[in-house]
Amino acid sequence: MSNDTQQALFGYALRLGDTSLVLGHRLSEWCGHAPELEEDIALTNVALDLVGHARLWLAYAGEVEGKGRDEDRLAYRRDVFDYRNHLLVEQPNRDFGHTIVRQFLHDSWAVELYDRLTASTDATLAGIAAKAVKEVRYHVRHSADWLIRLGDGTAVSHAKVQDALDRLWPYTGEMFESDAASATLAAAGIAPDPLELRAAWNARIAEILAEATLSRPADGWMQKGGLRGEHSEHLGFLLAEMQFLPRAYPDATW
Amino acid sequence: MSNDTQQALFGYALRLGDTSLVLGHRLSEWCGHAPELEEDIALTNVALDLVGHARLWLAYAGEVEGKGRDEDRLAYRRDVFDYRNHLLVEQPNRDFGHTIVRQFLHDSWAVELYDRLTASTDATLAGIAAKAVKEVRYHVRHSADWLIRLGDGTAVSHAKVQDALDRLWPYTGEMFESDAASATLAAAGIAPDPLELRAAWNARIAEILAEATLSRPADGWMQKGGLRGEHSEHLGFLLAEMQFLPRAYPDATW
Amino acid sequence: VTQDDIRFQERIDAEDKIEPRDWMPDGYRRTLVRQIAQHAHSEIVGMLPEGNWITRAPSLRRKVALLAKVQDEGGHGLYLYSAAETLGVSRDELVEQLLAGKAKYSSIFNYPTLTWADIGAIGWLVDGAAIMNQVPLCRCSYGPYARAMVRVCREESFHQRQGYELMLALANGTAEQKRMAQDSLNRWWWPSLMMFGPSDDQSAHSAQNMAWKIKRFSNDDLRQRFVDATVPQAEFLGLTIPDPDLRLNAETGHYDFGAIDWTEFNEILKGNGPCNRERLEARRKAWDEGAWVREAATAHAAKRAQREMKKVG
Amino acid sequence: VTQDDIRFQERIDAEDKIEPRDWMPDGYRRTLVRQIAQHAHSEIVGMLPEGNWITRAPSLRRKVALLAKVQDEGGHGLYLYSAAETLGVSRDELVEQLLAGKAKYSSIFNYPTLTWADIGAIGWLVDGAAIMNQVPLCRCSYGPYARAMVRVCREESFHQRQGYELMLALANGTAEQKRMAQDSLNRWWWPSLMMFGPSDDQSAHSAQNMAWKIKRFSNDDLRQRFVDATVPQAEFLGLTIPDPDLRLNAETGHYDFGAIDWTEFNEILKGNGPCNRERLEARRKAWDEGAWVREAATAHAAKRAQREMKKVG
Repeated sequence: MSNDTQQALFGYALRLGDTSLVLGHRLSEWCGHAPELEEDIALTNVALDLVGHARLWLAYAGEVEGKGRDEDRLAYRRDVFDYRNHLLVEQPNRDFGHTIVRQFLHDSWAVELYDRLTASTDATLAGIAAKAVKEVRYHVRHSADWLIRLGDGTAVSHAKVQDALDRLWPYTGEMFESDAASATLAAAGIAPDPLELRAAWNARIAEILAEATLSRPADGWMQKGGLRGEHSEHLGFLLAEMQFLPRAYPDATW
Repeated sequence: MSNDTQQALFGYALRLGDTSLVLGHRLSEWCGHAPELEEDIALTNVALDLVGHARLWLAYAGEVEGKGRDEDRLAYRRDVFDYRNHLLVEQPNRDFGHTIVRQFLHDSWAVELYDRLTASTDATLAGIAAKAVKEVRYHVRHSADWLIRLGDGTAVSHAKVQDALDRLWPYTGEMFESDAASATLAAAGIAPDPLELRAAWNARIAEILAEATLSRPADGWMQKGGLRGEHSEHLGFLLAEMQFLPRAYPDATW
Repeated sequence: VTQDDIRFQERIDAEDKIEPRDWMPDGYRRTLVRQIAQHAHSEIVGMLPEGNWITRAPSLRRKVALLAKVQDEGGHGLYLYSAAETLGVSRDELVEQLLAGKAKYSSIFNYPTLTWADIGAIGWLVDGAAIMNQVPLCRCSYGPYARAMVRVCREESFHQRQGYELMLALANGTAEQKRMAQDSLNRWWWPSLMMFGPSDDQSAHSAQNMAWKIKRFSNDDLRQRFVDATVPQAEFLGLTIPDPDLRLNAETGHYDFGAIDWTEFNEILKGNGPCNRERLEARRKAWDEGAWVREAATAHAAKRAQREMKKVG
Repeated sequence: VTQDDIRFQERIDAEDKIEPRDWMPDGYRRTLVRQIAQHAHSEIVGMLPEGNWITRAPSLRRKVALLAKVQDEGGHGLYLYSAAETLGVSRDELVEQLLAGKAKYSSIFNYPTLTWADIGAIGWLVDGAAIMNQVPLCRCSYGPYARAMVRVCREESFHQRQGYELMLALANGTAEQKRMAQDSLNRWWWPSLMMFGPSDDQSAHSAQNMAWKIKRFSNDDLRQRFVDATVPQAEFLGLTIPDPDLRLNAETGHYDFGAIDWTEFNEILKGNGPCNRERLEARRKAWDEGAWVREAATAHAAKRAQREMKKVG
């Protein structure tokens, strides 16, 4: 593997790992606080899957990097500017509808990406994607079903999820952002060009929003920065909490 | 100084330092979010004083301990079970009325304590208290004035502060808790027996609650544990946030 | 005593399982509803103290394990509410009783989880004590409850081993980790012993519940079993049980232990525990803030049903 | 042009201070209200990005300094609202305009503070740029504004030195700290240059404001002064300004710098900055959730006044 490809692959695995980890963290904050017991279980289950995916991606990132950093070292010892997750997934929890919208926007992207990654020329990437895509298919079904229920539920629920959609929409552009690294990976057949996912993502969004009787916000100015480590003010607090123990007891194993 | 006295004095300075620091932290969370600009400034000012007091107490604690720990080492590198603050001050912010009640219950204790500490046989303790008591007198006037305004304001404000008073009352017992260490310090004329403050505290509470048309809750079962490092679930989150930078960059000076 | 009562007791004595449609005495039904609901509520409230550490789990492996554990507890809550529903009471009714402060849940969950070691201690001690209580319930005379308990116990015993393994990692870790483990044992030991309830001579209903085979062992018996099983585990961890009176009685082969101080336990029962208020408020908040979601789901289901009807019609 | 206008302009030209009760043209009053209010709002909104790091300041000394700084900003807001009130508009009206999204505040506060170094960068660059803008305002033709600015500038220049000192500690610190400082400079440099507003040829009202001595220097002049003052400071820190076109022009003695990309700035003005929504929502939330407190204070004051009246009567 060329040095460029290796660097690009490292960054790519971080992007996927961090995005899964941070979204899993946000979902896990719901644990014990969901609107009904079945959802408490379902959200925890999705969080569990996402942290599971993060482990695989980060372990692989560490391997590609070749500097001896394992999944925990990468998860627990990087500060905000080294995190590569999408801004979308670090947005703090508001109400349940907001969580569902955030999840649906993400899942609709993840399912398309993972589906294509199963055909990666990189066997490890393909293997992880093949495992994860089954779970992600369930996630997107779950979040889409809830979006439909809430959008086409009561006037109150409709207004709430439409507001969440308007709020979160400016964070969706980042999922399709390309750069030199993504070009390198696309050329090598390792990962699809992010832009390639856009049409399928659009189609799913259109279909589900229609069923949910929700309006698609206009594609205006999009927030960016996550992929180069420029996040929102929220990520620092999330990491401070998440990383406390390994930072406070650096010599311990758990 | 005997070993026992030294140990007791160390613990006592920690108790005062941690209590000031944690309360200062809670107040500082209001910064930019208070009900009016004057209060934003006033709460920040009290927070500033309290963190200032914490610096003096912790620096002195480190000196008494004699192991080379300075104020920052003590503030930033101890985990929950080594924190000695009162449970009262770590209770999370709810509404402004709750913050005022928490502050008033604390200030009414602190003003009595600091007043007596100015006569301590320990010159450093007396000196710190002499500096701090002037500020604490202002604090208690500020929190008492607001308690009266809110208690004797509208029906809504009355209900809110009465509820806060009922919630926070079980945390007041701890301020008057004595143990072997406090007995040692009292015997040496270093610090008053905590119980000694109770009558004056009661008198002020009675006076202000009467003016605020609020009812004093019954003295039922009191929550304890702060003085032996058994806190509420909230302190860990507070410390994770507060200590992030020194933990994440252990070799840095700032 | 009616003919029905006599026949019912004969079935119980013959170790027959009572099923939902079978005749049963009102007292039997009431006792079971209360006990199963209390058990279900405990699972749900119990998600909170452990959930408190999910975002701070110190490794991704531990985080995943804790998420899975808390999810299992939600699952136990589900089976148990279902078992209670077979006795003619709805889940919503039971939840309302909990939120109104009218139903009990295990007092142990009114203690805070203060350090990561508490996650180990809950698995090892609290789940350990729960299993002692619950294994006999797998043979409870009421079929749906007994069957739910089989599944619950299997998962709980996995959790218990996991908790012990977590403690072992701490006990074998740095001095600070070991201190964390010991501190946690100090705080959870006595509350765990209290989980078995008051001494037999203080305990109401016991005789009737034994006769109905809802209960099969006395509180004191179960507590003794727990102590006997746990003391050697603590020794293996190199931790000290905070009881100066604890010693192996060579004659009985059991561990003698100190007198339990019930003052704090009774205060917690009265609502004065460190976390009673917060636990119930957390549950109420989740319920109240979720109302619009549940209403939306109902409204949507109705719309959908209506559309289906139109299509069919 | 009336006689009043002419006399007014003569007073201005003579460097007379205009005071609240003096006659003034409507346009002068409107311009000042808008500018002072915008300035006051900026102080208040500016408390948020810095307040974001108070609970995480890395030493108690830094925490105290940051608390004091943010408190000063609240104080500046107070003086400035008072100065605006002398022009016949109430603070509540101005705050309502802010909360309704109808009044502007400095766009710079719509950027996030992502690391501790940003606290240094805000002091050094943002306060530095503010001072460049504000020092000439100490000689503004409107007396109350000019006097408020004297106090504001004194404190701001203390903040600026403090910010620079914070950056110096990072620049002289570990590799990670230095990286933090450089990253922060990279993010804040261009937005700081944009604080001076559009180029003179793009800027409306400038000529009239100059004539009224509300403004004394052009945007481009002030921006150049800022660059000239700041580049050597960055060099002293050992940090690199993120502008490949930056170089000292030997002929002019000034630093030439690259073209400013106004796209992002314009998006932020339209409300699309990284934090526009959050900043305004934070202020609105504080205001709305504080309503009961303000009402209680008013009600209590009325009760007290009534009691006093009774006593007197």
